Amino acid sequence: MSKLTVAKAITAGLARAMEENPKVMLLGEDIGSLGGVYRVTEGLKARFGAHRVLDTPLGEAGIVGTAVGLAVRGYRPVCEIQFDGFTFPAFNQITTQVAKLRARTEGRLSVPMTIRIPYGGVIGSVEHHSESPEALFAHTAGLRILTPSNAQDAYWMEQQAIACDDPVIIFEPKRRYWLKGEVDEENSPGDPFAAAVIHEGTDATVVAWGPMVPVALAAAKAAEEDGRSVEVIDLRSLSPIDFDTVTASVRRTGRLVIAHEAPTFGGLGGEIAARVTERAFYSLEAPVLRVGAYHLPYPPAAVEDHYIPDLDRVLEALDRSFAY
Amino acid sequence: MSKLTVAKAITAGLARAMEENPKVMLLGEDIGSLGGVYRVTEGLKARFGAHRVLDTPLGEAGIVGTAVGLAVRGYRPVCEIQFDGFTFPAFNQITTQVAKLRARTEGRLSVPMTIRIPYGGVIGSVEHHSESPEALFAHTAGLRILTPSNAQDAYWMEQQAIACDDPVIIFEPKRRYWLKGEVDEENSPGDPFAAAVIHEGTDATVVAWGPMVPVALAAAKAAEEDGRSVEVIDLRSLSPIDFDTVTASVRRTGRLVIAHEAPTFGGLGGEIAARVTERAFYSLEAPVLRVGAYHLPYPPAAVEDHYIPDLDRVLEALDRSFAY
Amino acid sequence: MESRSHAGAVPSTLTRHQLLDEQGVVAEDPLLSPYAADITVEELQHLYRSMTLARRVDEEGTSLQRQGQLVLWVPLRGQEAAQVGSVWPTHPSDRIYPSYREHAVAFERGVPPAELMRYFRGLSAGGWDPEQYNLNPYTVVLGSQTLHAVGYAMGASLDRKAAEDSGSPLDGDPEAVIAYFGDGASTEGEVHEAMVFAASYDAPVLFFIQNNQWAISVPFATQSRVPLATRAAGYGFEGLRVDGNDILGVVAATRYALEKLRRGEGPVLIEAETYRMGAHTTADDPTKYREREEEDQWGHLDPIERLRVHLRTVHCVDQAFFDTVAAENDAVARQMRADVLAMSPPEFVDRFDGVYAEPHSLVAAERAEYLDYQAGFVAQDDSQDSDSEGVGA
Amino acid sequence: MESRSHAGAVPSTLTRHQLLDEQGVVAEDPLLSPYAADITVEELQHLYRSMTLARRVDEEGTSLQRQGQLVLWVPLRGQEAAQVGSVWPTHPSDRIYPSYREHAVAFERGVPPAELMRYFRGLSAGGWDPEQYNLNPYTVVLGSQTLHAVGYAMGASLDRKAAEDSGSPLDGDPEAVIAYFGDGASTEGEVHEAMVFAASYDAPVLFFIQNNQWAISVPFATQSRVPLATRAAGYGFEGLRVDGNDILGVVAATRYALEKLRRGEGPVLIEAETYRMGAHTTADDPTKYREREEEDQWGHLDPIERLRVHLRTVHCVDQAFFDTVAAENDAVARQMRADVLAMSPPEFVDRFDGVYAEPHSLVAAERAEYLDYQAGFVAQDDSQDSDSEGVGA
Ligand SMILES: Cc1ncc(C[n+]2csc(CCOP(=O)(O)OP(=O)(O)O)c2C)c(N)n1
Ligand SMILES: Cc1ncc(C[n+]2csc(CCOP(=O)(O)OP(=O)(O)O)c2C)c(N)n1
Ligand SMILES: [Mg+2]
Ligand SMILES: [Mg+2]
Repeated sequence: MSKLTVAKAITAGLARAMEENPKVMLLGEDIGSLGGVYRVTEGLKARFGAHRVLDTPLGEAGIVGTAVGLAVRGYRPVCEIQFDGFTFPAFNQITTQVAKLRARTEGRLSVPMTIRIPYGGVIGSVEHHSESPEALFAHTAGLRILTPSNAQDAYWMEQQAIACDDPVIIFEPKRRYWLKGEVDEENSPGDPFAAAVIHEGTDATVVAWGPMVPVALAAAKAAEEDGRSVEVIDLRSLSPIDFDTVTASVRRTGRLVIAHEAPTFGGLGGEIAARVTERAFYSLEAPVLRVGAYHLPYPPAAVEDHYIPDLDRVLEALDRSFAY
Repeated sequence: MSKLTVAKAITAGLARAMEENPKVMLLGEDIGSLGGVYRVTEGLKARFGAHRVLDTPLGEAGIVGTAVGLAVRGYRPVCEIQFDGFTFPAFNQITTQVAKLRARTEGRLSVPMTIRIPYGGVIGSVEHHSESPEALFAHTAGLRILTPSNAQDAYWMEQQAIACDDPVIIFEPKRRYWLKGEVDEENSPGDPFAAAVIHEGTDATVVAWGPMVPVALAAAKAAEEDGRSVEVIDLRSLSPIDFDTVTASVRRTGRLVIAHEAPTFGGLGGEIAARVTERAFYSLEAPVLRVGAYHLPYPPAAVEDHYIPDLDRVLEALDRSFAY
Repeated sequence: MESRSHAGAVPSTLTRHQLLDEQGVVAEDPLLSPYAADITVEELQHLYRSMTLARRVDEEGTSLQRQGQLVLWVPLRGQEAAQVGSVWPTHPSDRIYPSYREHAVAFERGVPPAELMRYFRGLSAGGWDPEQYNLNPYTVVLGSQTLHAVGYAMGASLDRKAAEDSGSPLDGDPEAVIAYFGDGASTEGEVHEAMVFAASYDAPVLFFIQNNQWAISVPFATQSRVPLATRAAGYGFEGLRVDGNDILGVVAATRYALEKLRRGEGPVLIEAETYRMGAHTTADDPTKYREREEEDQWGHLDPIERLRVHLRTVHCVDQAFFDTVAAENDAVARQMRADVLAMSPPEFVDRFDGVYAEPHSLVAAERAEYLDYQAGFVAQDDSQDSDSEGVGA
Repeated sequence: MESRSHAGAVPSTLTRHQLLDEQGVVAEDPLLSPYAADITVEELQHLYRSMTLARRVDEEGTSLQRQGQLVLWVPLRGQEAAQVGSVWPTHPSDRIYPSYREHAVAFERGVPPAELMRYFRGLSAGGWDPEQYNLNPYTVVLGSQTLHAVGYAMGASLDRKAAEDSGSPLDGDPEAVIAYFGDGASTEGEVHEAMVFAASYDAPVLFFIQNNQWAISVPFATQSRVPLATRAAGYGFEGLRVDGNDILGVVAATRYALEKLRRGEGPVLIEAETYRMGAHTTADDPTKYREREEEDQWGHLDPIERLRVHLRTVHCVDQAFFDTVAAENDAVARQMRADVLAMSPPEFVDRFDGVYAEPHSLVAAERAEYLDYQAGFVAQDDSQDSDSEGVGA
C-alpha cells in the first residue's frame, strides 16, 4: 500500500506492466525525455530504454496507426495522445482500423493496444485542452473505454487495459492527476469493466465518471446534510457500461441523476438514461436527469466554471428529481 | 411540380443553388467528370465549369479544410464525402475547425459550408460503405445536421443548407437515392430544422430519419391492420433536434419507438429517449424503446439485413411498447 | 479549376527505370540490371504464369459479378507486372500490406482465388487468414494500411534488435514489409505520417505505389505535378521510378529495395508506372472520364504481352507453353467459380464473436436478444406460417 | 528507438540561403540578394523596432504569466527575424494564417499587444478581429490552419479569375496568403494535404515553416532526416531554406516567394532555420530535454543582436536610436500590462450567441436554462445569503 497521486499511480501502473511484459512499449509526443507534459511517463525512458518509450514525430494518426502494426506484430503498445482535443487527427485510425481490424479478420488478428487520453476541463488552459470526447468513441464497436477516478483504479486500469486483448482507450481525468489516494499494489480491484457503488444511499442515485466522481461524492455529502441519502456510482467503464449495477441501484432508489463534463446533447448520459429507463421503468419516481455541459465549444478559461457542471448543478438536479 | 428521385432532386437543388448564387461551388472526389459515384452531381461540371465543380485530389481533410478557407473568403463550398465510412480522415477538420471557428472568433468569422455525406446501409457493398455516423457529429456544437427522407426535402434541404450561414452536414440516405417523389420547386417546405409528422396516429409514436423513414411508415401501416394507430415523425434535423414536435406527439400517444440504422449503443436514439422522457414523463405509458443496429462493425453484405433494423424489428418494438 | 499546367512547377529529375522495353527487349540500366541478371527462363515462365493466372481470375471475377454472384469486383488488368514483380522477390516471412486491388499479390502469396472471393461475394470483410499468408487483409480506407505496415516493420526491427541484445541473434534475412497503395491514396494525410515515421525509425518498409494513372475518375495530374517517387527525397530516403509494366524492372527495383531494407537502411519508395486497363470497379464506367485513345495507347504497353514476346523471341519458348498455361488458368478459374457458387453464407450470430477478444457485456446481451428475436420468428413461422421467414436472410 | 543516424538516408542538396551573416555582415546570394538590395536604413530600423518590441512584449508576457495574470504564455524569443522578416513584405490585403507563436507577426499586422493577450489571459479563444488585420486567429491543432490558408488562397485566385472573366479585372497586386507552422507541425497529415491541394490548384500560398529545432521536447532529428524545404520538390514546387535568424535573408526569400505567388505560379515553401530560445510555453521546462550548450550556441546567433551590429557598424546608427527604441518598447509593454490588468472577464451568457450564426433551438433553450439557473442563485443569495455566489465565477 502506498499513497500516490493519480498521475504517479499511472506511472507506477505503466512501469509495472513494462516490467512484467517486455512487449509493452509506449509511444507518444514528448513522453520520453520530458516525461510527458504532465510528467506521467517520467523516468520510464531512462528506466526501460528509448526502444520501449518512443518520443515520436508529431502525428496522432502516425502514433495510433503504427501502434496497430506493432500490436499485430506481438507488441502491447500504449499510445499517449497529448490532450483530448488532439485525438481527432487519429480519429480515422481509431474508428476504422483499431476498432474494426479484429472483426474484419473474423477474430484472426487482435489489436491489443491502449490509448491514453488525458481529458476534461477546469484546468485553466486554452482551446482544445479541456474536452471530454468519450461519447465519440463509445458509439464505435470494437473499442473499450475505461476512465479511472482515483489512484487505485488508475494504477490497475493501466495494467488491465494493457493486458486486455482488445483495444482500450483510457480517458485519464487530468484535473485529478494530483488527487492522492491509497494504492494497493497487491490486490487488483477486479473487473475494470464493472461500475462501483462508491457511496451507498437510498433516495437517489448519481452516476458519474472520471473527473466528475469527486463532484458527485461531494453532492452526496451535501445532500446528506439536507437529509437525503444519495447513492453514488463511479461508472469506471464507458464501453461497455455496467448497466446491471446502475439499474439495480435505481431500482432501489427510484431516482437517477447522471453528471458528466461533456455537453449533455449527444453525450453518454443519454444512453444511460435511455437504457436505465427501459430497464427500471416501473421503479422510476422521476425521469432520469442529466447534468452536463452546454451545447457550446469549450469556452475560454475565464468562464469555464459556468460551462462544466459543478456541485451546485448536481444538487440542483437532485432537487429537481426529488420534486417529482 | 415534378417527379424526381431523391438523387435527382439533390442534383436539381444543387443546380438551383449554383444558379442563384455564383459563390456556390462543389468540391469532392469524382464529382466532376464522373458526376459522383452515385451521379448526384452529374452534369454540373459541364454546366457550371471546372472552377465551380472541383474534382479534388484524394484527401478528405483537404476537401473540408480548404472549404473552410473558401467559406471564410466568401464562397459557399459544398463538399462531398464519397461514402459515410470515409468521413473520418476529415473528422479533425470538422470537429475542431468547421464547428469551432465561429465560436473561436466570437462570431466574427462564419463558416457557411455544406458537407454532403451519403450514408446508411443495405446496399450490398463492402466495408465502410454503409455506415451511419450521425451521432458522432451531433455531439459537437457548432454543426448542424440535416437528413432528407424524400425528394422534396432533398431538393430543398440542399438549398437551405447552402443558404445557411452555419456549417451544415447533410446525411443523404443513399439507399433511397432512387426513391421517387413529387418535388414542388415553388414552395419550400419551410424550416429545415423542424421535424415533420408524416403520418398521424394516436396510440404510439415512431421517430425515424433518413433511410428509416419508409420503414417507419410501413410499420405504421402494418400496425394499422392490427388496429393500432401509429404516428410517424420524420426527424429531418438531427442537430438541432425538434424536441417540441416529438414531445407533443408523445404527450398525445404515450408511447415512443425510435428507429435508426446506427448502432443503438451511443446512438442518437439515447438522446431523444432521455430528453423526451424528461419532458413527457407523466405521459409515458411505456419506456421509450429504441431499435438500432447491434454493437458490431457493419457486417458483410450477406448478413447486413440481420444488422439493420427492418419493418419486423420496428413492429416488434411497438408490440413491446404496447405490452406495458 | 482544372489542375494541369503549372507555371511555377519544379520538374522532377528522377530517372525512369526500365529493363524490359515495349518490344520485349532487355535494356541496360546501371542501377537495376544487376538485380535482374540471374533470373532464369523457368523463373520468367513462373512470372508469366502468375500474371496470366491473375488476369484470368480477374476476368472470371468480372463475369461472376455481372451474373450477380459477387457484390463487387475490382479489376486489376494491366497491373499484373507491378503486382507479381513486387511480391515475387519477397520471402514468406516478409509481411505484405495490400490495398484492395492486389489480387495478383494475394495469389502469389498462396491465397486460393476462391478464398479471396469471399470478400467480393460479401461473405467476409477479410477473406484469408493474414497469419497463414503473412498478408494483411485488404484495407479500403485509402492509405490507412501504410501506417500499420510501418508499425509492423518497426516491430520487426525491435524483435531483431532484442534478439541481438539478448545474445541470440535471429537467423535468416531480416524481415521486410511492403505497403501497397495507389496514386490516389498517396495524397491522404496518413500516408505522409507513414513516411515520416518510417524515416524516423528506419523502418524496413517498402512503399510500393502502383501509379495506374487514375484514382477512379481523378487523373494523376490532379494528384501531383511530379512523379510520386520524387517525394521520397523530401523525407530523406530513396525513391525509384520504374516502368510498372516491365516485369524485370519491377523485380529488380524491388530486390534492390528489399536488400536495402534488410540492411537496416530504412524505407524505400517505388513508384511503378502502370495503367488500370479496366474499370475502377464493376460499379464504374470509365468512358465517363477518359478517352479511348488513352486506353489504346496503354493497351500497347500490356505487361503480359511484353513478357510473352520476350519469352518467345529471346528465350524461344514455344506455343505449347503458352497454351498449357492458358488451359491451366482456365481450369483454376473454373474451379474458383464452382467453389464460389458453393459457398454458404456466414451465420450472422457469429459476428458477435468476432468483434472483441474478451467477454463483453453489451455484445453478450445483444447476442442473446438477437437469438431470442430470431427464435421468436421461428416460433411464429411454425405456428402461423407467416411470410416473415426471409427476414434478414 | 532513437532516430538520429540513418544509414540509408539520402542527404538533401538544398542551398541554405543567408544574406546577413553571424557577424552582421552582408553576404552575396545569387538568388536572394536582388530582393534585399533596396532596403533602406529606415526600413532596417523599422525591422529592428518590430523585432525588439516583440521581444519586449514577450518578456512581459512571461512575467504576467508568472504573476498569475495569464493562463499561459508562449514565448517567441529567438524567432523575431523569421516572423518580422516574413510578414513585413506582405500587403495588408494578403491573408495571414498564423500558428500560435506568431506574436511578432500579429503586432506587425497592427494587432495591439493587449488585444493579443486576451487569448492568453483566458478571455477569448480568438482575440483580435481577423478581418480588421487580415489575420486568422491562432490555431492550436497543429497544421490545421494550413488547409484553411490554401482554401483562402484558392478563393483569392477564383475571385481574380472571375473578375477577369467578367471584363473588370481587379486592381492591384494579386493577393498572397501565408501559412505559418513549425517543424513539429510539418509531420501532421493535414499539412501534406495542404501541400497537395496547393500544388494542384496553384494556390498563391506561402508555406512558411519556422524550424526552431524543437517541437516541445522533440528534436528536429526525430521529425525529419533532411531540411523540410526539401519536401517542396516532392510536390513539384519550390522550397527555400534560409537562415531564419537573418532578417535580410528572410525578407528577401519572402519577397521572392510572394512575387512568384502573385504571378500565379502556385505555392512556395520557405523553411526558416531558427531557434526557440525560451521554453515551449510557460508550462514547459526545457532543461529536461536539451543542453545548455546548445542554447548558448544559438544564443550567439541571436537575430536581434545581428541586426543591431549591422545597423551600428555598417549604417553607423548611433546608440541614441537603440536607447529610444528600448524606451518606447518599455512604454508599450507597460501600457500593455496596464490594459491587461484592466480587462474585465467576458460574460458567459455571450457564449450562447457566438456559436451559431442563425437561431438554434437547443442553444436558445440552454441559454434560457442557464439564465434561469443563475437567477435562482441570485434569488437564493438574496434571501439566504448563502456562500454559493461564487459558483462558476
Ligand atoms: C479515405 C477514402 N476516401 C475515398 C475512398 C473511395 N475510393 C475508393 S478507391 C478510390 C480511388 C483510389 O485511387 P488509387 O489510390 O489510385 O488506387 P486505384 O483504385 O487506382 O488502385 C477512392 C476515391 C476510400 N476508399 N477511402
Ligand atoms: C494535433 C496536435 N497535437 C499535439 C499538440 C500539442 N502541441 C502543442 S505545440 C506542440 C509542438 C509543436 O512544435 P512545432 O510545430 O515545431 O512548433 P513550435 O511550438 O516549435 O513553435 C505540440 C506537440 C497540438 N497542439 N496539436
Ligand atoms: Mg490509381
Ligand atoms: Mg518547433
